[in-house]
Formats: sequence, C-alpha cells, structure tokens
Amino acid sequence: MGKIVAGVGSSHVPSIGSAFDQKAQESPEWKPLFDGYKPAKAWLKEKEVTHAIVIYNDHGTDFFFDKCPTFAMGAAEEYPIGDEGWGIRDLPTVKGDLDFSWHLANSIIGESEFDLTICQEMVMDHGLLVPLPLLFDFEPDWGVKTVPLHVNVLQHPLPTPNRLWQLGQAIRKAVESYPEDARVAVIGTGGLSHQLHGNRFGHMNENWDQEFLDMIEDDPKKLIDIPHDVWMERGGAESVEMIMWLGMRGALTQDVNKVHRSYYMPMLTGMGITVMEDKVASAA
Amino acid sequence: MGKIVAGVGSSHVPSIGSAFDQKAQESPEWKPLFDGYKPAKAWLKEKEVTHAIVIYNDHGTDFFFDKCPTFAMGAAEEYPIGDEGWGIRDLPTVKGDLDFSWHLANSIIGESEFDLTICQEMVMDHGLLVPLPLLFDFEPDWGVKTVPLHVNVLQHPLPTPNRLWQLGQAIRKAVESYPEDARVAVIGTGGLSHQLHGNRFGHMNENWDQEFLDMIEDDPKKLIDIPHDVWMERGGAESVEMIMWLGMRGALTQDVNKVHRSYYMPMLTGMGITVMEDKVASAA
Amino acid sequence: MSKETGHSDHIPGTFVFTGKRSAKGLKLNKFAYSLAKAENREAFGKDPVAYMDTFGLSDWEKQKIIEKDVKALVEEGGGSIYMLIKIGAVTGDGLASMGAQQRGETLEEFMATRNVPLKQNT
Amino acid sequence: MSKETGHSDHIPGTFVFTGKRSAKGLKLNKFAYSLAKAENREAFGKDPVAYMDTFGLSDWEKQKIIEKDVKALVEEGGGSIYMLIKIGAVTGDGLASMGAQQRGETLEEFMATRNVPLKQNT
Ligand SMILES: [Fe+3]
Ligand SMILES: [Fe+3]
Repeated sequence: MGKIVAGVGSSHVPSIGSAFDQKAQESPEWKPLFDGYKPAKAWLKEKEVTHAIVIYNDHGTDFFFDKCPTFAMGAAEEYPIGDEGWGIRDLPTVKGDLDFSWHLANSIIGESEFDLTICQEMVMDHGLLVPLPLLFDFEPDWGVKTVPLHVNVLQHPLPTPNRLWQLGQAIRKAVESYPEDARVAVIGTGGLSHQLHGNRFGHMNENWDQEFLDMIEDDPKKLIDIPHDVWMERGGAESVEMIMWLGMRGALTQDVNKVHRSYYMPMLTGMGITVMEDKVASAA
Repeated sequence: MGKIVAGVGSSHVPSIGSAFDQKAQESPEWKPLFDGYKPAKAWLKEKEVTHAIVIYNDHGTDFFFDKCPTFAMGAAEEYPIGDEGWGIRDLPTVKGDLDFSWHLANSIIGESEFDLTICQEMVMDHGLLVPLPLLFDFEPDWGVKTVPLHVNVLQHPLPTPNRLWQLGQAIRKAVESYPEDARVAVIGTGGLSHQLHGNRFGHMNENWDQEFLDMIEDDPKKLIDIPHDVWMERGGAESVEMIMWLGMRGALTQDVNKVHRSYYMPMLTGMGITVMEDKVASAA
Repeated sequence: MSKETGHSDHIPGTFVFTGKRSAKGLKLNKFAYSLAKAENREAFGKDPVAYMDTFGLSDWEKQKIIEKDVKALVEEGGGSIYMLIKIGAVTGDGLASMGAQQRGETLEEFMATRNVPLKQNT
Repeated sequence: MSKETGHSDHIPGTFVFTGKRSAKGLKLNKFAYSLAKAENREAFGKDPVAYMDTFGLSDWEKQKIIEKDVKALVEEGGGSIYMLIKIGAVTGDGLASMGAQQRGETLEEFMATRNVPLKQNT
C-alpha cells in the first residue's frame, strides 16, 4: 500500500549545486546551508522512504516556451541529467518507477481531473537536482525512486496557489490507492525570496520567508488565497515559484509533526528547508 | 466583446481531406458527405463568425508520446500545415490571433484552473485541417482566425468526459470576458464510430452515432457520465475521441437552436456534422 | 484489471493504448512517428534495417515491421495504430490493408464487408 | 492592466514574464535556450553573429546581446532571465554581473550590498 510519510520543502538555488560539486560544504560561506540538510537526510533515511514525488520547475533545460505545460509529470524508468549551459553534473541518472508513475497518472488525470502532460522522456534540471542529493543517498546509485513533477512558474499565466494545493490532495489520493508498498516523500522546491531581473534584481525578504515557513507548517491554507502579484511583491518576482511548496503541503495531513527547519540568506536568495511528518504516517 | 455564436461538431476523418484534395466532392461515394457541409458553411458565413476555437486531437503530427499533454492550446500568429507522412496539403497556413489566445490562456488557466500546455509553436493535423476548409473560406486566405486546442485521446489515461464539459464552460467564460469584438464558433471534432486496431477493426455503430447526435443536441449532460470504456465498446476504441464534442457543447447554452445536421457512414467511420446556434447569440 | 496494462481489456478484439503499452512500444512508435518527415521516409525506403537500427528496434520489432504484421505490433509490441499507419506511407499499405491483416482477412474480403468501399483508404 | 502585456506591471523594477512578452521575445529566448547544448555554445563562441543569424534575430537584438545589455533585453526585448543567463555560459558573465547591469551598478557595487558575497554567482 502507498503511504505518504513525509513532506519536504526546499530551495533549489543553482549555486547550491555548484558549491556541492566543488565540495564547498565546509567552507564558512556554505556550511550554514549544508548543515541544514544533514538532519533532513538522516531522518528521511530513518523513515525508509522509497519514493520521492518532486514538485519542481524546469528552467529551460528540457522545456522551452514553444510548448509550455502547466504541469508535466514523468513516467519513465530513468531521467537523464540535463545540461543547463555549464555541462552535465556528475550525478547518476535519476531512477524512476514506471508502474508507480502510471498509477499516479491514472488517478490524477482519470479521477482527480488534472490535465497533466505525461513525459516518458524528461531531462532533469537544477529544480530537482539541487535538493535530491542533499536529501537522499546517490552513491553509487540513488537510494530513492523519483517521480518528477514540473510546474510552469516561468511564463504567465501560472497555475494558481489553490490549484497547487488541490494537486497535492490529488497526489495524496493517488498514493493512497497504490496497491504496492511505497513509502513516499512529497517534496516541494523553489524559492525562497529572490528576484533575478529588472532593477529590483537582488530583492530578498527574510521576514516574509520566515512568515512563509511558519505558515507552510502551521496554517498552509492561508497561503492559498494570496495572488501571484502579492508573492512577487513580497518575495521578488522569481519567488512566485514558492507556490510549488503548496503542492507538497496539500498532500499532507492538516496537522503535521515538525521534524526540522533551517534558513540561510547569503547573497541572492533566501534558502529554506522544512521537513514535516505526516500525522497518519506517524500514527501508524 | 467576445460572444459565442455557434457550436459545431464534426468528424475529422483523414480520407475526407484526401477526397477534398482530389476534388472528389461530386463523386457518388463522396457527394453525400460534402453536401452535408454546404449548409453549415453558408450559415457560419451569414453569422459573420470571426474566430474558431477548434477542439481536436493531433495524431502524431506535432506531438509524440515522449511528452503527451492532456490539453494543449495554441498561442501563435500562424500555425503551419503538418506533414503526417503523405506530404503537406495545399492549404494556407492557419491564421491565429495572439491577443485572443493569450486572453483565453489567462482566463482558462488563471481563473478556471485548467492545466493547459500553451503552444507558441504548433503544427496542424487532420484533426483540425479536415473540418476547417469545409466550414470556412480559405482561398486566397482563411476567413477566420483559429485557436487550436488539442486533446489527448490517444494515450490513456484520457481526460474524462466531464473534464471536457467543464473545459467548454471555461471557454465560454473566457470568450465572454474578452474585451474586443469576437464572434466565436466553438468546434468539437472527431468520430463518430470507428475502430482502427485489433480484430475489431472496422467496427461501426450507426444506432449509437444517431443517438449521440440526438443527445449532443438535446441532452448533452447525459453524455458526461459515460465512462471511456462504454464509448469504446459502443462506437469502437478510436471513437472515444467523440468526448471532444463535449468541449464544444459545454461552451453553449443548455438549449440551442438546431441549425443543421447530417450523417454518412461509408467505409470505416460514421461521419457526422451538427451545427447549433447559441441561445444567447440568437436572442441578441 | 490487468496488472500489465493497468486497464481492463474487456472489449474483445480491442487493445486499449494504455501507458504501459505506450512504454513498451516507445521505440517502435518513435520510429513510426519519425516517418512524418520526408527525409526519414526516404532513408527508411532506401535501407529499412539500417534506418530501424537508428531507433534501437529489437529483432522481433524489425521482423514484424518487415512482415507487415500490424496485428503483432499492436497486440504484443505496444504499437499505436496512429503511428504504425505512417509506415504505410513508405510501404504503400493503406489503413484498410492494415485492418484486414489485423482481422485475419484479405483486403478483398474486408472491403466486401463495407457499405461504400472508398478509394481513399485511410 | 497594461494592454500590451495583459498583466499589471505595478511592482517597480519588475517586468512580469507574461505571454505577450514571451511572444515578443520568442526568437531571442530560443537563441539563448539553444546554448544549453555544448555544440551550440561552441558555434556561438566561434562566430556570434553568424550563430545569432540562424535564429533570425533582429539587429537590435544582436546589438544588445553583444553589448551585454540584459536590462534592455528584459525590459524591451521580451527576454526571460532564465534563458538569457545561458548566454553567460559562453561570455563568462555570471548572474550577479547581469544583475548589476540591470540595476545600473558595477559588479563591485552590487556585491557590496550582499550579506555573504558567494563565489558561485549563479
Ligand atoms: Fe527555480
Ligand atoms: Fe481522430
């Protein structure tokens, strides 16, 4: 039986991946960030997570504006590591689970009536590849099977925060109807505050980031009604991708056990991580 | 102000396009089919339709199963004629309307919460190209601006009939909030009964086709609850694409003025056309 | 509910194109899809096996394609009839021929069952 | 509500990447997107103008790309910063340099405003 065990929210800032590849984890600038992931990874391992559904966005690695899906979900055995312009990172090809992916597709499209784009070929981007190796073993190979779920947060119109929340609920319904054993972590990625264009480039907002982290844990439904413009105004235009965390949070019980949280705001982006245990999973 | 003027349901059988290109309109085998479109075209012209939203499916012309969107809508100035294997048909490039398409996208994704794939590049397939020149002028150029809206009816899971109906309602809402003048025909394509694979190849069902045509006109909501399996059983596996007519019918008033209908079942496929006038449009 | 296809194949003579079938036939269908491009049709026509090899097709797939065994490609190979029909653009087979083969009939036998046997046969 | 963008550009210094902007910048962004492939980075590096011409870029676009005027490309050209940043993979510019230019600052001035000026600047 499928079961949602954990929800994780995580930034996916590319520079984290560069620092990781350069083994800068212990450097003074990066130690606060990487230390924040250690308890998360240890706890997920303890919980014996077998599958990760990762709600992330591609940034022009696989998708372009010629054909821009609102939601695109992977259904493949393997997902190659993409080249975003600086070469291919030295990570093993991401491992999928065909049977699990198609089960999710049948439920999320066929029962919950989401209009997913189903990808049997899908190339991975930093949106997924930054958090994944910080949360799961990957040497010599991945310790988790992954379902990538891309969200358009680049080209407006974007999906509404409410739609992401509903997607989370559809994910829960789909996981819980999976007949095989699967201990699932749902991971929402992106943010926190940052703006990468215009003369507002570099805008960050630690107060909003901390408020957001509080709300995602304790009162997530309040986030549903915040329009895109307000996210952009508070956190910077590109921080609107934080709505992807609602896809994760909507998949969990209303109440959760707060496992871990950490925040660091070095240069361009507020970097946050939160780990929550599902109440049904913790009661079992 | 945008206004839905007409709803059209039409088959999109490729052989109609071949016969059209071979100027076989007056041959005894084809005359019954082509004569059925003449009153439809004349009436649409009389109603001064400016825009066509065409709900159709691509059959491996532009989309492949590597990335399979449930719904994909065009937002381009022009849509090239595709090569489906037999060369490019001699038709002018389909004309789009950028402003209208993006308005529809903003409303259908941003307000009605559909998860469309937005295509700024989209190549046209017989799903759209068979009915379009039978319904509108195209020489020397198209007399209508088109928004193509592709539906996945090839690879299961398919969108539910109910989801198509809801899409129609979202289309209506979007059209009615368009600030510019637009007299819109919504066109649902596909079917009617046919099966193109397995030893049930060649299955047709005139009784069901006629019942479907009755229901789409008079009692369309009864079609919403018919599961995919039943469509396939009654009309043949490939006839499940008839659910696309619900996207058209859901955009119209419950009651409609029945303008025209015709049916012909020559060889492999029940070929139907129905034209309906929206009650709000007819009252204006 | 068939575990393999994730779909109930309860309609006789019908093989619903499920995700599982699509996964199984992905290379086969990609090969057939590629024939929508004129240069690929030419390459396939010139040297069928070499062209099929560029898609990594299995020996079974290549054999069934050469034998025009659409029935096997659909029922066992995960082929989508919408893709397979493009093979006919090179081999000259129309949809009716492919249908007759799937029904275990000759083209003439099949055509005799039709209301109006059309010349345009796709 | 701006008629041009179909979106309220009410946040100062912010140019929301609307559909209308995406349409305007489609060629520009496609050029930048292409640089995700190694062979394209090489071709662009070797002969920038010839490479840009294969995407049908306008003289204005080519000039602004050569001048590294990210500000103009975003504000007027419909450029997506997520695509434009890939140009830096060839020219050597990092995101922070592009940001400083958009703010009308030198890189040094911009870095002085940061909590922790990181080496990894994308
Ligand atoms: Fe991002
Ligand atoms: Fe069709």
